[in-house]
Amino acid sequence: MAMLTVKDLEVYYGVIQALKGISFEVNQGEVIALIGANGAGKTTTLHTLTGLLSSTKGSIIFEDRDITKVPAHKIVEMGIAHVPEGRRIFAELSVYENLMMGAYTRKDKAEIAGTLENVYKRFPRLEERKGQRAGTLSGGEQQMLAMGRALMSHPKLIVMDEPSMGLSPIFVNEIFNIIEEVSAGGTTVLLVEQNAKKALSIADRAYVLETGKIVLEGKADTLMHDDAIKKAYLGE
Amino acid sequence: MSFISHLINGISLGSVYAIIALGYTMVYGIAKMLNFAHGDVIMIGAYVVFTSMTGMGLNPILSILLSMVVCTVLGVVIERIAYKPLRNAASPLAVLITAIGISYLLQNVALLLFGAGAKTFTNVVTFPSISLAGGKLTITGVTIVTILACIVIMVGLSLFVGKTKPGRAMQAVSEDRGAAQLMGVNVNGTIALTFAIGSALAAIAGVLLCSAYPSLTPYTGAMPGIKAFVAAVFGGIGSIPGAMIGGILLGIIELLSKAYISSQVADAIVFAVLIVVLLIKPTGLFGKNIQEKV
Amino acid sequence: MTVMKNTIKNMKKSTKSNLITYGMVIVAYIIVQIFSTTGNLSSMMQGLLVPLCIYVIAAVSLNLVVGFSGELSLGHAGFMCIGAYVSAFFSSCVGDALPGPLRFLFAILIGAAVAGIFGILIGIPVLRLRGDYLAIVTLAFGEIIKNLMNVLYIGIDGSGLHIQASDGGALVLDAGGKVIVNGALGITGTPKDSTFTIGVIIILITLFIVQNLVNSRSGRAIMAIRDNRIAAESIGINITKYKLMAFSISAALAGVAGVLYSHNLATLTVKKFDYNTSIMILVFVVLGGIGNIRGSIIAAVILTALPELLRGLSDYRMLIYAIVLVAMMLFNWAPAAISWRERMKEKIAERRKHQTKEAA
Amino acid sequence: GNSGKGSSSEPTYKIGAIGPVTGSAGAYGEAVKKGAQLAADEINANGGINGAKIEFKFEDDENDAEKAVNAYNTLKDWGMQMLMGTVTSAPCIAVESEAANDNMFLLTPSGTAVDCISGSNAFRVCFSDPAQGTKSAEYISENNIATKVACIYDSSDPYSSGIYQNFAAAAPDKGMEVVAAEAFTADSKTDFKVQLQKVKDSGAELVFLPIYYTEAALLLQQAKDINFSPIFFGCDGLDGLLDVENFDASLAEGVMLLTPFAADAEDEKTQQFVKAYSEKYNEAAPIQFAADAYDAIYTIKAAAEEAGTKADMSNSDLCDALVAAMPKITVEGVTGTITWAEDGEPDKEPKAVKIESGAYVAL
Amino acid sequence: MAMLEVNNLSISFGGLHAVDGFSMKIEKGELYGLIGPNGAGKTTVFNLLTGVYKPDEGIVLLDGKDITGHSTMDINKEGIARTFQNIRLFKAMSVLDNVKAGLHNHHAYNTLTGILRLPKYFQTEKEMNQKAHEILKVFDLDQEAEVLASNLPYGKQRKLEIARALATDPKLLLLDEPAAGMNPNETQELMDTICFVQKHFHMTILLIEHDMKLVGGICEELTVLNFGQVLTQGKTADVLNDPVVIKAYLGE
Ligand SMILES: Nc1ncnc2c1ncn2[C@@H]1O[C@H](COP(=O)(O)OP(=O)(O)OP(=O)(O)O)[C@@H](O)[C@H]1O
Ligand SMILES: Nc1ncnc2c1ncn2[C@@H]1O[C@H](COP(=O)(O)OP(=O)(O)OP(=O)(O)O)[C@@H](O)[C@H]1O
Ligand SMILES: [Mg+2]
Ligand SMILES: [Mg+2]
Repeated sequence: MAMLTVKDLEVYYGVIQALKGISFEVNQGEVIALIGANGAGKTTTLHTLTGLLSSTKGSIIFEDRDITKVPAHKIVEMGIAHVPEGRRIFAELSVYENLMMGAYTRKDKAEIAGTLENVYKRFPRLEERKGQRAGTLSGGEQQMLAMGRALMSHPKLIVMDEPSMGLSPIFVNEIFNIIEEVSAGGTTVLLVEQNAKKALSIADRAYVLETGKIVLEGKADTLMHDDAIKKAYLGE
Repeated sequence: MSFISHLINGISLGSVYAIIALGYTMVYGIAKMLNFAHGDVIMIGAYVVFTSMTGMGLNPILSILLSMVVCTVLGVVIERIAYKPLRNAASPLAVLITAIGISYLLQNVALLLFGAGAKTFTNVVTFPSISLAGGKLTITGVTIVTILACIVIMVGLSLFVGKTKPGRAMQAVSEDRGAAQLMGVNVNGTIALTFAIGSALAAIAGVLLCSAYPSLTPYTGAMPGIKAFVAAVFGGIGSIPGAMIGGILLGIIELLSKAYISSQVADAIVFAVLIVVLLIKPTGLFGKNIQEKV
Repeated sequence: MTVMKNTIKNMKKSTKSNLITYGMVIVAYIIVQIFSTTGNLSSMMQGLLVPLCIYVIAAVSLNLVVGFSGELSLGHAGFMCIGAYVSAFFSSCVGDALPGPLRFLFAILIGAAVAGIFGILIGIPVLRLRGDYLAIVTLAFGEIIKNLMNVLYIGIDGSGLHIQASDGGALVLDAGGKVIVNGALGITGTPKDSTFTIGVIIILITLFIVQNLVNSRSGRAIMAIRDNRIAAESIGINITKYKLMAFSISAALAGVAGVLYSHNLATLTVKKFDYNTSIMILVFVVLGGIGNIRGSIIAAVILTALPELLRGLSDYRMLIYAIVLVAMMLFNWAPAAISWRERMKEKIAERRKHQTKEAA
Repeated sequence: GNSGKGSSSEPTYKIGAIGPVTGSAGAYGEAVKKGAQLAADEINANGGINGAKIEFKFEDDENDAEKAVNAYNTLKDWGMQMLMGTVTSAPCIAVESEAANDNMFLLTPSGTAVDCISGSNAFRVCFSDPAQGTKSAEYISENNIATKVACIYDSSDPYSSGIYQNFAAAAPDKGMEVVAAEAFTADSKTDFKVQLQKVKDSGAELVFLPIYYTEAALLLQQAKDINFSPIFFGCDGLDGLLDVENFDASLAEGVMLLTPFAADAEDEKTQQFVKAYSEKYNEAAPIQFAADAYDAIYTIKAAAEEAGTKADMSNSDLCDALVAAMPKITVEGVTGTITWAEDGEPDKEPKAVKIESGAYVAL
Repeated sequence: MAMLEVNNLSISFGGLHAVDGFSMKIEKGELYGLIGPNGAGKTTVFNLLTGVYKPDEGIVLLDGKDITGHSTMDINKEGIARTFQNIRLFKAMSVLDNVKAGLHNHHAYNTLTGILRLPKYFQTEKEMNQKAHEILKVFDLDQEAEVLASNLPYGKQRKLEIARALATDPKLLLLDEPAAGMNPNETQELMDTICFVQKHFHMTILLIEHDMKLVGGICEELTVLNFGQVLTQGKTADVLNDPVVIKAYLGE
């Protein structure tokens, strides 16, 4: 049984249908990439997964539990963390307070402190700026914070919406290293990326989304060499 | 000497504004809504105390506790029925208008239940007055209790919001509800809790308001509600110490302008001072002057 | 016929919507006139006509600030107050020296101008503030105006105007002089020049001004500032100028509503223009849909008439009114209600499609 | 206008009334409504007016001129033939102007502003602002109660500031010095400490309070708090003070008021009225407003009987008849023995009462 | 004379020197890139150039004219237009109206003309519509002219922002990470569009970008910023091969 099973998901914005029945699976320990053009429905998929949007049809099963109708905060408690599109950091809170919000569902203070140290090690800039109001961070710094904050919950599954957006090339590499590390640490990863090449290079499997439907799926290295994919998403 | 006496009177009036403003600012800061019905919850709270004391013969402490329970339930129910459905409305003004509707509703319910006539509230504060300067200056027991209550509530709320987990949840909710959910915060629960606390404070405010100014009608809460709103903004929206300082300053300015300028245009002076202060400090006395990062 | 259909089809959506609004007002006017001339209009409705016009104008003008400029103003009644007082003062002074219609025309212009000037004076400092801070300052201005008017005494006699603040007793007038503004007692005996027809004409003018403004270069600038101040600045839009423009035009129109008010009743007291009235007008705007002019009109009409229509409920009248208000707000604004309505609309449309298909 | 076509059976007199029963002046309209209803019921039980029953209908005006006119029009649609109202001054002026147009008989129980009865169709039961202000000044000086006086009044209220103005104008002529005049407004009518302090510092022996009892109840408490105990002197608005639920009557000890009505007056009429009112509405005692309204309905009865009207007359005919009859009648009311001048002003003896041990004592 | 000349520009927030002695020169018609690590101060430079922040020190000359410390509005009128790293559209307005708002100062008629619908109103509005459609076509947005800006997908919102900036008819166009959130194909398309704008409108363009394919592909010259200071400046190829830049910014 997969860790996460999404079946026939349909989502509407008012009368506009954004997802037209998509199904996919994520297995324990995998890194799954979700790629697709602008407006394909990637963000919508992730939002529905973590309960920020509700679906009109279909089901989401996480670790044998149906979470289709479970409210977002409960889903987080069950061990899914979300790095949202557009960062959504708490602008008025300090960097440190933002990170602590990430650990909201956790109780053990010592464990939290350990994770915090880990996050600071991965993102030294955040430690430097721990007292700064998060809203005044630069774009890339905010992206790091969003990532760090999600890691603070020590999730079983982490879903990321374009984590490399706005990062410098050197840091894009770094972020993918971090994702690999996170995965190696036992966390399952569902990754939405525009940088499809990078995403496929670290993913085990991938799904391709087009206008609300999954049009292709397969092993990441197979897809990486698929001509259609190369042409449409890798810019080759 | 008369200046000091006016000052003391100003503080006692201001402390009443302050205690209302604290509840106001609580809801205002977290749920990001102007709860225009807050003053009317205060009025309902005062009626509960009045009826349970004079009608049912309950003792003051029990009456106040009963009133807090009633107000808390009322606040949460109002939130659930009238405000929650509008939480994701296209404009934040929608819920403001609904709050006005609720305000009318509460006033008219009170009118039907208790009649339009004024009732004299029994002062439940038995704390003695303090005399200074050979009896020339008196600070009434109600004032002392109100100020103490203000300080306790202010410190309590600040600690609660700043240091506890539900408090942190409130801060997160106030900034970005969606992101707060992603942190595992129960947004509905947090907002309900905010209203519960705000309404319980309204009950206390109602008791102290009516102990200081013991006249109770269905409209008792309306004007203090507006004044408390002014005080909250004066002190800086959402700032808990700001609400208290704003309230007390408002009371002092009101009484000093009555005393030294003109009692006829005191209201105008109070508002003029408010405007001047906001023009100098556009986010209130304690408001964070936040520049948008571009 | 087909030509006309085509022109209508090719018209811009906004133009079409504007025409519908004018049409709605005119049709309502005609219907009322028919009822009125055939003697089928109750006294209550007859008496309500001018107030309806007043609140429609007030709501449409406030919508310019709240809906298009995006600022929350809680002091709109203050501008009505200025318009009402200035014009009533003018009409009382002039008395019968001018023929009625001319006097009223001047009263309207003076009311609009003075309220507009106050709009600018108040707007200059106030518009630097944002959001709720701005709201509170507009509320404060409304209250200041109210408070000052309460202690204003003006008399007129052979030797001219006598102005006295705070004590009417100190107003010493020659024999034959009269007190025009009498503190809290306000102004009494203003000529009743307001009529439904004039009210409707002013509504149409208001609509003309507001709708044309909104659909013009200046209107775009005003809305751009509302949507994103920093971006608006970055494309060279003068923030202060356009905010002030919206604010003062809105104030002037509110002033006209005030003129209609003061020339409709035999008495004018300042109590009417407190924050409750400002909030009431805001209620019209929000209930009708922020930025939706036609909605403002409909909401103003419904909410003004509703308490009168509910009189049969005697003691429960205002209670029911409050409940209806909350219910309407929920129905109009709750996202759940909105999507429910959309689904219903679609269902009905589908059914209709079916029927036409079957019929064919 | 509408005439009293009446129902299918026998014709009735349709008397409309207007006043605030919601909003912050609600208590006054409430009292008027009850007092008038009581009178109407009594009259009906005793055979009505000229053999026809009274139909009484009360409409709320929220103490707002515009709403009052709406209420007036609603009553017209109902078929009102005579208007008892309105309760408060500013709305009354607006309604009077409409009523004068329709030639509708108007009798206000409690509208004190001069302009409330500017038309020939309008009369009142209470004293006007000038009458109350001037009579108070006269009474104080004639009885040598004080020479240094101060006023505290509500500058946002037409009633209060109207009386104050007339009092302040009359006082110097009567040998009194107004040493302080302090105001409050509807927006800040809970805290009077500054005003009281200033009045205290001015050395006033008497404080004139042309305000309503609701505010007075608070004011007296605060005066006690600052140990200020001059003579407090009020007008008819102060009546009702002792009936505020749970009010500590000792605070009102020594308060004087010039009012035509006192609920514990000894005369039979008053006693009967108070008893009937208390029984009907389960309340301690009626206030001034209720008494004025009670008298108003009986006044209409008296005038109608004097003129020999019929219930099926049009409002205009009724108005003419009643207006002609008014100066001729004398009403022995609970607010005194009243006669009317042609201009609509009542003539009756103000009673000065003093509160002693929680009761009114006639002076 | 250079189109833009910046000398010794500095600003600090609290103790943080976000931009520290920054200087550069851009020639007319050039396509210039500003790159650097996250938090280096690139966006802050844009904010200083456009008057959002007032510099603590330094001078900005546009076409030889000193515009240091002028207001954002005036700077736009002088000829600098920009886009924002976090998109700032007029969300409740249509795509067309967004662009027409950009035309505000170049196709003017006064408010009264607008209210009274004088002939000049119709004439100017017609011109505006034509011009706006022309610009929208460049960005392939003319089909969506009546769509609300907020309903556009992310990538198109970015394009619309550029279109709006362009509508103000600037001498210098500042683009803050225009390709963020676009996939390689969309980025390629955007590159073509930017080049087209440069050629067709004879535009001088300064852009911030982290996508090296875009920077390497279209920028003629680069400045690299690090910790608020200039690390290197020069021809694109040279800069991108500079070991210092590789170490601080590019990696590998
Ligand atoms: N709030 C909304 N209201 C209406 N339509 C929306 C809304 N949000 C998204 N959409 C539409 O739903 C579709 C899917 O959008 P979504 O944001 O999921 O795409 P995406 O794949 O994440 O794209 P991107 O790469 O731009 O982030 C798009 O056509 C978009 O225009
Ligand atoms: N208003 C401010 N208050 C405090 N610090 C600020 C403010 N604005 C920017 N900073 C800081 O200045 C530095 C430069 O920020 P800037 O946004 O210019 O970076 P950037 O080069 O655009 O980075 P990115 O590529 O990540 O967008 C950052 O460290 C940021 O945290
Ligand atoms: Mg997305
Ligand atoms: Mg940046």
